[in-house]
Amino acid sequence: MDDQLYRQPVFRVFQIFLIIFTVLAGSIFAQDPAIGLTDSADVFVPAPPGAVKATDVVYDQGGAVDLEWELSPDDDGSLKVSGYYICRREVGGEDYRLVDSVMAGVRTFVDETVEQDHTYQYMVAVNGDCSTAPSEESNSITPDMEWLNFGLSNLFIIGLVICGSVIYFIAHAKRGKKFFIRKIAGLEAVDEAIGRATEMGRPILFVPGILDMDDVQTIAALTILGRVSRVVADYDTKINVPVSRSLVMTAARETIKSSYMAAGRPDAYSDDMAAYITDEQFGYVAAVDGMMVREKPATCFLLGAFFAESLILAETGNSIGAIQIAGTARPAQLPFFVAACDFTLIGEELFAASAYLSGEPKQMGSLKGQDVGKAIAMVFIVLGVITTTLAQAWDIGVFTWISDLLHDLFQVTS
Amino acid sequence: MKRQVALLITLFIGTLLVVSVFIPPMESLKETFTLFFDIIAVFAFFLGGGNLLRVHLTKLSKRKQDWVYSIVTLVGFTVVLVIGLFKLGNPGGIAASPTAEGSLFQTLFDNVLVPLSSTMYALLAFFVASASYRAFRAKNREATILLIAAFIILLGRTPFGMMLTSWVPNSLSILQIPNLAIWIMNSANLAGQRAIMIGIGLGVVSMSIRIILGIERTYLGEEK
Amino acid sequence: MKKEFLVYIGILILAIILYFFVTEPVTFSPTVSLIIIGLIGLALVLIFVRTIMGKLVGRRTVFSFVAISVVVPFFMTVEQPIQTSPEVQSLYQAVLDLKPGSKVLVSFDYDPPSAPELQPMAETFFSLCLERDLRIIIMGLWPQGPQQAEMALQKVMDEPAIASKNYRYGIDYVNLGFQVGNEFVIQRMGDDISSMFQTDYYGTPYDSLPLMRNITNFSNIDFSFNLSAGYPGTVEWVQVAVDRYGVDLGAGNTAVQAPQMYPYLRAGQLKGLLGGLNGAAEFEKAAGRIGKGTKFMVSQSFSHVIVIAFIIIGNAAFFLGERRRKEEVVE
Amino acid sequence: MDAIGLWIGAFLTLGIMSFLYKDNPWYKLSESIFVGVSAGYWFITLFWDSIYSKFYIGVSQEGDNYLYVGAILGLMMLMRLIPKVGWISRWPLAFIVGAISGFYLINYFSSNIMRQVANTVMPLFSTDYGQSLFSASVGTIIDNILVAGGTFAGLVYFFFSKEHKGAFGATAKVGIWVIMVTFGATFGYTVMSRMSLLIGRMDFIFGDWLGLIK
Repeated sequence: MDDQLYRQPVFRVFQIFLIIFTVLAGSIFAQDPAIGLTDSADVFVPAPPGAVKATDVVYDQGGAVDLEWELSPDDDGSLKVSGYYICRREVGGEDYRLVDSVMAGVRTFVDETVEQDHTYQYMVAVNGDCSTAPSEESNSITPDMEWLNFGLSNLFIIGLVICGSVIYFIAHAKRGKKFFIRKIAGLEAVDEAIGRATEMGRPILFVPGILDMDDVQTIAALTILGRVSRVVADYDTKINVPVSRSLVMTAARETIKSSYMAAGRPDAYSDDMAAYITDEQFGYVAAVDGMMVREKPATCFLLGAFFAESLILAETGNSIGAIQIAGTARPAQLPFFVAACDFTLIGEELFAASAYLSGEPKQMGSLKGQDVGKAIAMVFIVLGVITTTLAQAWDIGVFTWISDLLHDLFQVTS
Repeated sequence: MKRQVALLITLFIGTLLVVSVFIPPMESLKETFTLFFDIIAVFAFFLGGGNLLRVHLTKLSKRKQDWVYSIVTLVGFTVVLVIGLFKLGNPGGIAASPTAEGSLFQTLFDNVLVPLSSTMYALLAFFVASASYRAFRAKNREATILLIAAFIILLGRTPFGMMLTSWVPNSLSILQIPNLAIWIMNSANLAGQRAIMIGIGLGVVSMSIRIILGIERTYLGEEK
Repeated sequence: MKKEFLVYIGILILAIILYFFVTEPVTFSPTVSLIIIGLIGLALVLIFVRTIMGKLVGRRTVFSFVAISVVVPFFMTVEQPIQTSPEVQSLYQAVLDLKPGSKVLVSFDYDPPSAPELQPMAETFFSLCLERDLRIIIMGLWPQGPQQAEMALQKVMDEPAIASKNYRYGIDYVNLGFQVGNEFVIQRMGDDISSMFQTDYYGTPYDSLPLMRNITNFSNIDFSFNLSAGYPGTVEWVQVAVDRYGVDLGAGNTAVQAPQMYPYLRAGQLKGLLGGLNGAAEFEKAAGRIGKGTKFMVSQSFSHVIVIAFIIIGNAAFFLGERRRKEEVVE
Repeated sequence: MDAIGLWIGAFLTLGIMSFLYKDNPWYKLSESIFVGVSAGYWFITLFWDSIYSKFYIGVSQEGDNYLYVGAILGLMMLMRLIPKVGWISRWPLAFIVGAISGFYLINYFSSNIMRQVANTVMPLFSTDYGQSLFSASVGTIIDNILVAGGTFAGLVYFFFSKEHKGAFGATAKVGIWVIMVTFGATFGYTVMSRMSLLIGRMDFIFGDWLGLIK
């Protein structure tokens, strides 16, 4: 987390730097031909690169051109050639300007600084120690914009199938069809855990992770909070939701409030149930740890996006003997929850939880739909592994065809 | 009705973003929404920060338990706000970046926040130890497997791993703990990771659909 | 409440004494160190026995053991048997083979969180270079890198052996500072270093640094060393500086990252590699220098032993039929 | 100044550490400082980063007037402060949740489902797709089988709509074992890398601050 925090500006500066450099290098290049002309014996001038081919990048906003050229014969890994300059001009427009430079050995470049529906020509100049040799002019090219990205049609098809199956089963359930859903231990325990807190007269702590609303795990956590606070309202127990983002606080309050209304006890709701602490990762952890040891909650829910703090929170909760139900979709943190908590929702279970707890048929339907997705994935894995293996063993046309098809089907471009 | 509008917004925006992926002209939509989000987040802070002040002020006025510490929090909060907003003690003045080298704001960060957060982070070392002590028990088959895998990796990353199995002939070098550790890392470990990731993918897809279709609406209130 | 404040005052007094009156570094003699180790071992055995008798220890006991295992080695003079692994030895050799006056480029690509592992490597490397009259050129691809370099350099410069040689900034060593742009920077440096570093860390123009005057690009650099905690780091240096410009490169990495570098080592793209505290310690051994790496290494191994020991104890306890968690928690 | 900085740093470090023994005034003090200062710090960074650099500069200099939409949504958020029209704050909320759901639906779909399946589909007796058969060692073959089979079993474990019984239940069991190996591996891996953090802090206390170690 803190990593990203200070690296973002770095990248912003980098972009600015890039622009500055382009200009700078541009001026360098402007003089270079002059040097190239003084072609005395002691100045080595590398042989120019071969034909430059420019093609429009498909399925984009018309803002990019693909370039490809043959390396200069002198670019043979020896250090005679240090790189290539990419130059561009608008047909019928000004003369060649430097776009960017690439290292020696590179034979392709994507120019993303072009404008839609303008016609350009390119030239690639090889760069020796103190001389450059420009290539022939490239074909002229006019980048244009497509309205549909057919490069993603496989994503579209499979997406349609899986999303379709989810929606189908939701609709199916609406018509009153009942599905069997296996028991998920962590979620079965929720009622009991809340009941325990009620008996002991101790509060419940609900930590919705440390990321903002722009992370699905936080949203999943809130949907679960909705179910939990509903039960809490019925049991009339105290619930604390410390959060590390203001937006999450607002959303959490909205969620709890409506659950209390649904339970018919809006009077019992108070805004203090969800309180913002601080955005700082470990500052938040310090505060929550303090809360744990002071208020001694009987039950802790740690659901959402967690990083290094996962174990710090789980261990503290464990030390006060609270029942802990944890869940996250971050594989790196799951082991710590498994080690220190009573129940852990592993990845997918976190997102399924709210549907499971709701008990509504249509929500259950969506889970059934998910399983279809899993089935599809499994079938493709088995089929794919077998066919690719056979295809390579005895290169039988049909298997090669199938395995290639599967690969094309699941390769995601972009 | 108020809530119907909200649900419609979710439906519309959600669908729009899904569709936009397949329509190049709408590519930039994502960035736009991220920008909006950042802006909204700052506005929301007025609620969060306001709440922070409210909570501690009430604690103070009601002389609740530990009210003294509320003073500390309040002072710290306001001082930083003032320093940061008016860029006090910043060599570059109001024009400079708030975190400019040598600015009071940056000094505060280096001398107060850095030690605090790095120490909090370092507590992990203790908790890792106590957790392994308690949790790594061969309670049942699952726990045993976890224990063994963890133990091998653990040893594999220390000199002892090498010492323990240095006698193993190189023909069976895979059985030397460090190699064993590496092998676990990129075979079984990989498989587990993938299964979990695919599962998560499906979970997210199905939850997003529920939300976009307005079936999952707890976050907006369950008005029955 | 009262009691606590007495404790605080005690700590404060202790701190003041240690801060103002104990000015010399503290070290235990080997015998004392051995005795301490023995005591710790004994304590562990005791805990083991108690556990078998059904008395589980609480977390605080575990905590204190971890703390002791980390802190005590700081003051000990015992070195654990370290055998320098080939990749470390080869790095040391590579530096030895450099003629006095050769120019060494050191890139600091990490920030404070990784300092415990990488700082010792930096110190050893600097002292090694300065002992052998090599010229040092410092740079950083991470914003806080050059800062870390300054600290390491200062520390080494203060050592009498080095201080006596009174090296001068700009002639014997320079700090070019941080440059934004990741591998792009390395690529441009292959062409022209001054284009990336118009001025040094202190704002002195490139050309007015005597050392840099006749250095245009990598071809004027005799050896290059990179301390890395992630991206950009060793991978980028190998891919650009080594593969494209044939630079001789050695690297120091965090323990987490090191395993991914071995392919480069085998392919000979890296002249040597230091991985984590082990690497730092081995490097110090090779260079015949007791630095923090060795100390920290002992701390780390100690704490690892403790963790492993407690896992074993925990399981022993379990197999002797302790099942419920309540006894384990809060003593 | 440095000395003061050191003492402050040490004071706070020890304050946080003291929590390991038990909650106490020193920790409470450090904690409240931490919360207050960091909350302020984050708001300031957010403010200059988003409102000033992105919004103000964007609108006033680049003339990106569409940014006002974001501002309006933000203001709607603030309506919560006025109970009468508080309900309107649900709209920006709905906007965010909708946007995030839509965005992540595709995002996770391609990166988590498609890509992972594609990576798992590879010939068992070879190191990689498109290589000649038996180009791999026995070890790799076992690995390939393990990865493919393990992924499969793991997925079986996650099935919700089928009781874990019989052959299916057995596969699910294997699945959870694979997942447990993953967890064990991750845990073991991190235990080791965490210690150096503590070493760093202790070095600060005994080295930088007290100067007891050289």
